[in-house]
Amino acid sequence: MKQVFLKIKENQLIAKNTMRMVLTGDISPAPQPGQFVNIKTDGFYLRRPISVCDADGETLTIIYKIVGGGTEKMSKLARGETLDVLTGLGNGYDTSVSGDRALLIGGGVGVPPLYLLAKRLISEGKDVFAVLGFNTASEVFYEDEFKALGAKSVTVTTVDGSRGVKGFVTDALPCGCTYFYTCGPEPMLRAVYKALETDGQFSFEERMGCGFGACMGCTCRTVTGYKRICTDGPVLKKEEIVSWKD
Amino acid sequence: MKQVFLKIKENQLIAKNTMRMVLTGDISPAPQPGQFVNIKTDGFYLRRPISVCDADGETLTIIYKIVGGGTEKMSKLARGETLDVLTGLGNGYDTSVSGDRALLIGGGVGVPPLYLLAKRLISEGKDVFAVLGFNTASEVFYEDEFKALGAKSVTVTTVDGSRGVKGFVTDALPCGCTYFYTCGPEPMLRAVYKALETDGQFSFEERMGCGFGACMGCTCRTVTGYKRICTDGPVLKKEEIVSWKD
Amino acid sequence: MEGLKKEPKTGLKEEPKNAAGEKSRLACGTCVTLCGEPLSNPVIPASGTFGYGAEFAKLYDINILGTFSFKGTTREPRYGNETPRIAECASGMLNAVGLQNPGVDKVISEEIPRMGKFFSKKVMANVSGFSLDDYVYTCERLDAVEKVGWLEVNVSCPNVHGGGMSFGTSAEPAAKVTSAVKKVCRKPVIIKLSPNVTDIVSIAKACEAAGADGVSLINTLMGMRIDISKRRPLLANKTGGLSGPAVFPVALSMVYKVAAAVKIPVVGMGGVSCAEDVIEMMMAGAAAVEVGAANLVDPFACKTIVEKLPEVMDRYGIKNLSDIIGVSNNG
Amino acid sequence: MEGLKKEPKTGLKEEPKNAAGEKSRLACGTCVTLCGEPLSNPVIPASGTFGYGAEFAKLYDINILGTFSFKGTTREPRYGNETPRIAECASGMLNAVGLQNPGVDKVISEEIPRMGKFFSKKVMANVSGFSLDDYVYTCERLDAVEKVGWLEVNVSCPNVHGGGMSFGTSAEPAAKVTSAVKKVCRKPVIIKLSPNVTDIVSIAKACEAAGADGVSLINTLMGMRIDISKRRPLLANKTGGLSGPAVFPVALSMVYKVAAAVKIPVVGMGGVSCAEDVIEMMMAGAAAVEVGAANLVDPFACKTIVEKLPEVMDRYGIKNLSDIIGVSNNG
Repeated sequence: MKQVFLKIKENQLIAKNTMRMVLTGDISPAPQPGQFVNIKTDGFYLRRPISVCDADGETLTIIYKIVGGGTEKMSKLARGETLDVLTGLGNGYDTSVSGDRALLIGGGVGVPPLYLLAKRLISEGKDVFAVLGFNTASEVFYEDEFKALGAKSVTVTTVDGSRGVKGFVTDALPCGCTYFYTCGPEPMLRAVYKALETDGQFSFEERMGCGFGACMGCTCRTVTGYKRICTDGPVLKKEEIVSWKD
Repeated sequence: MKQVFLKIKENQLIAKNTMRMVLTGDISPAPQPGQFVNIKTDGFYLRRPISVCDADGETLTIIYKIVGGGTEKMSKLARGETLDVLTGLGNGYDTSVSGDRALLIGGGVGVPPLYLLAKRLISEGKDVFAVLGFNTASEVFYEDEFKALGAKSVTVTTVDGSRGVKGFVTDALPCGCTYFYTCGPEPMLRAVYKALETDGQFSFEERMGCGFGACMGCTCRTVTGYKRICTDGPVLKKEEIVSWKD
Repeated sequence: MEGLKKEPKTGLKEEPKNAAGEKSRLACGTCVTLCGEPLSNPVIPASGTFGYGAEFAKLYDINILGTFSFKGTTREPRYGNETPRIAECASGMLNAVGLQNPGVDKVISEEIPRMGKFFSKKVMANVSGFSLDDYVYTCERLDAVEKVGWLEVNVSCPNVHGGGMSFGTSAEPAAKVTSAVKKVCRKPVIIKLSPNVTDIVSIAKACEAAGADGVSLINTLMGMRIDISKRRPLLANKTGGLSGPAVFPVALSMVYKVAAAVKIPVVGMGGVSCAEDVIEMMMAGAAAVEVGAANLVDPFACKTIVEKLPEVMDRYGIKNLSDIIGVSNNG
Repeated sequence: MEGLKKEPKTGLKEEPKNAAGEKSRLACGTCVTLCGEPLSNPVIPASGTFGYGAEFAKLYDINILGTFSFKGTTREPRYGNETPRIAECASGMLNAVGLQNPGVDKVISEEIPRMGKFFSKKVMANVSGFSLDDYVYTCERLDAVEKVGWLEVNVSCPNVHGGGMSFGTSAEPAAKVTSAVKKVCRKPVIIKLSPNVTDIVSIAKACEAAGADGVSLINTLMGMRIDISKRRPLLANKTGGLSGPAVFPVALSMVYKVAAAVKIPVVGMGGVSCAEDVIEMMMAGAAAVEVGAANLVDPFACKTIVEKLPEVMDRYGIKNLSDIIGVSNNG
């Protein structure tokens, strides 16, 4: 972990209640896919943990949903303003075990971390198949970006069928993948868990106090013992998950 | 009282730890000399009451000292930012009783309200004699501005003698004035009270909750009963003051 | 916290006026009843932050409020504490006003009649005392005033030595005050409770058992600030009462627990600053909600809350506020 | 509040180690002693906000701290409460972790030895329990560990049902725990007190009378938040402990009153976030100061405080922190 002060290069609406923020400054070391940053917002006591969507030498991109006062305030920040950010948080996805056909399944703001992951997997010469789930057409984002990365297939699902496949991500899962990576609301994770035979990795969300392992605010039970979502996670391997075994 | 959102036109250091802020927007009705405004600062719960130094149709000028976190934060606000301000607070000075030779005695940030007062008195054809007290030369401000208004005399005193008369305002009071108006720290007000035979008016400071008479946070005793500094004051006439009678 | 509570606590009783209460509740989504008396909305400026309404009536029509609780009244006139009486804190403030008020005679002969000019509804009379007699005398006088709709008996002022607070920090004296006051009052009596206690639930239950028609909570939390350059307390009274958003979570948990334990209506207060806070407080179990410090830093706070309520209710799918009272408490 | 207190409470006793305390106090302006043990400065990260130090040792050399109080330890391992365990508040947060910890055996066999790699000073061992036996057993085990310099006995955890809290909400059980623990400990025993009580002074005095070497306060204030879209409490535990700047004024007034009433040192905590807060807390009567929630939102909070202290002391004309302990209390 590292505390850095990053400048806002861009902060714009890219879908319904969905903002993309591009930050510049010292973003070293390069964030791993699945890692998150923790952002201080004036007037709010706790930082906002947001997973990294993309990163290169100079810029770090996050995509966040306006869900409350804190993200509302963030959405109003202007280009040029500086943010107090803790970077390099969380374990991130392990791409070494993916095999050559990786299935990426994202739901809502669970999609962004999969973008950096797709980039990494493709750079490792692996085939990426993406399924991106949303509630409705107005909330869809990054379909083209995943295609542009060179994903073998990008399937969008919407609950109301206003775009792509009608239904949930589990209604559009391709066959023949060697491994899966997923991030999204817990009901979706559970559905994916039940739907897929292959191994995979899940990225979890939990309310956090610190985001770096000090407060025990985001503990969960795993087959290998208690883990802190913020530091031992947010990514857990399928075989570590106990709570859904039945 | 009125709640208005005013834009910062200027916010600059004019003396040691002393800032002048010029605000533009709806400042009607025209502030009376001795009235104050109550300013909301992000991150601080209570507003900051600051007396009006000057005002014309479009702009309102205040001078404030950086004494704590709130004023520190105010001092960092940039031109163009908008402030939530309650205007038209307090009773202000009564110029109708001044006679033709008015003595104005200010100490530190007690000086600013006397500037608008001097302007008013001179516009009413009265002679103004100003005594402005500071601790040291680096804190002196508005000597020239009072002269430019056409004050008959402007005397500066500094405790360390680094500028003007060495000592306190009471060491430099001119004779032959018909009435006095004063604003400054309470020890100075007490000294003025004892030093001058003529009648006059005092502007008081007190920690306020609301600034508009609701909370009874700034009550004081007067010969005419309990008064709220924020609404029945901040200006009290000499004959109203009980506490210094001995 | 474990207490089960299926029925919303609107304090309805089988009396004619409750029909009115019922009707008014059906009449509009924001309507509630407090001890059987209808309110067009649950928003009530808290005692000591709204004076007698005059300062705010100059800014907006205060008849849009459910009602308001006027400045704490004592038998004799009081100057209160020396100044400074106010200190700032993170997300809040300390006050140690010390019950400054002109005394019940002047309140009845001057303040309440003046109030009639700009406030057409029944008002809540807030009462403090230093002895059982004080409470009984002052409450009886105010109960007889037609304009008074409720009596809010403050047994919890933290800023008067040997004063109200001592009655509010244990169950027995609080109950004594309650039953004594009830004997002389026809109007609903609401006991205002202190949060500076180990077990506010037992005190609330004792007041209920003693005949209280309602309880209101929380009064301010005892707090302090020190001027580190002067090396002495900021307040002349040394300690003061903390209010503002800082105390909201404390207020919420106490309202939640008390509402689960008593059948009489609970008036929730403590740091409420916006329409969402009102709804959160009601979901904790409040039948009505007092707004305090917010009035001081934003004189239009209550106006804004009242105007925003319907929109916020829509956003959260709330048809009638009376339906959400205590919903968060599923035992 | 009326208690006179002329002597700063540095907890000095006529024992050899105090000579060291004295020396260290003379040695530097920030030096203080806690129960006779010298501290290079009064800054102590609070239990539950600093783990066992490892996360922070990666960020800075934590040997700059006076010491730190490690995660609350119980006899048996505990998972703690279900999640969510954290909720945000104005100028603060609620936590309901519920004493998650690996149990005293693992703490002694794994955590404390690991701690030795990055922290060379004595550490404060924070202990919780569910019975008198628990407290005695766990304290005796930790007292025997060379690395442990002080025992901080938490009789005030608000987040475990039938747990520590019940011992801390009245004088008698708190005193019972104190004397039982004192019987088996050679190291200074500091009792951590709950603010959720009517009279914290009487509890502190009872602990002092029972042999406590010091008291630390305040633990968190009981609080709650409700998710108004889900219409249920935000925390799985429903209520949680409020910490952060919001509670600072409450902590300050309790430290002020307790320090005036006891002769043993008082460790002040509650919302302390900067060097000025440390000084304000010491002027209220704290001999040392714990920093809690601030570590979570700013991992460098304690480092910044320690580094800023000398500069802030200069600004306020403070030569030795040990001189300002309780100066605001002139009776």
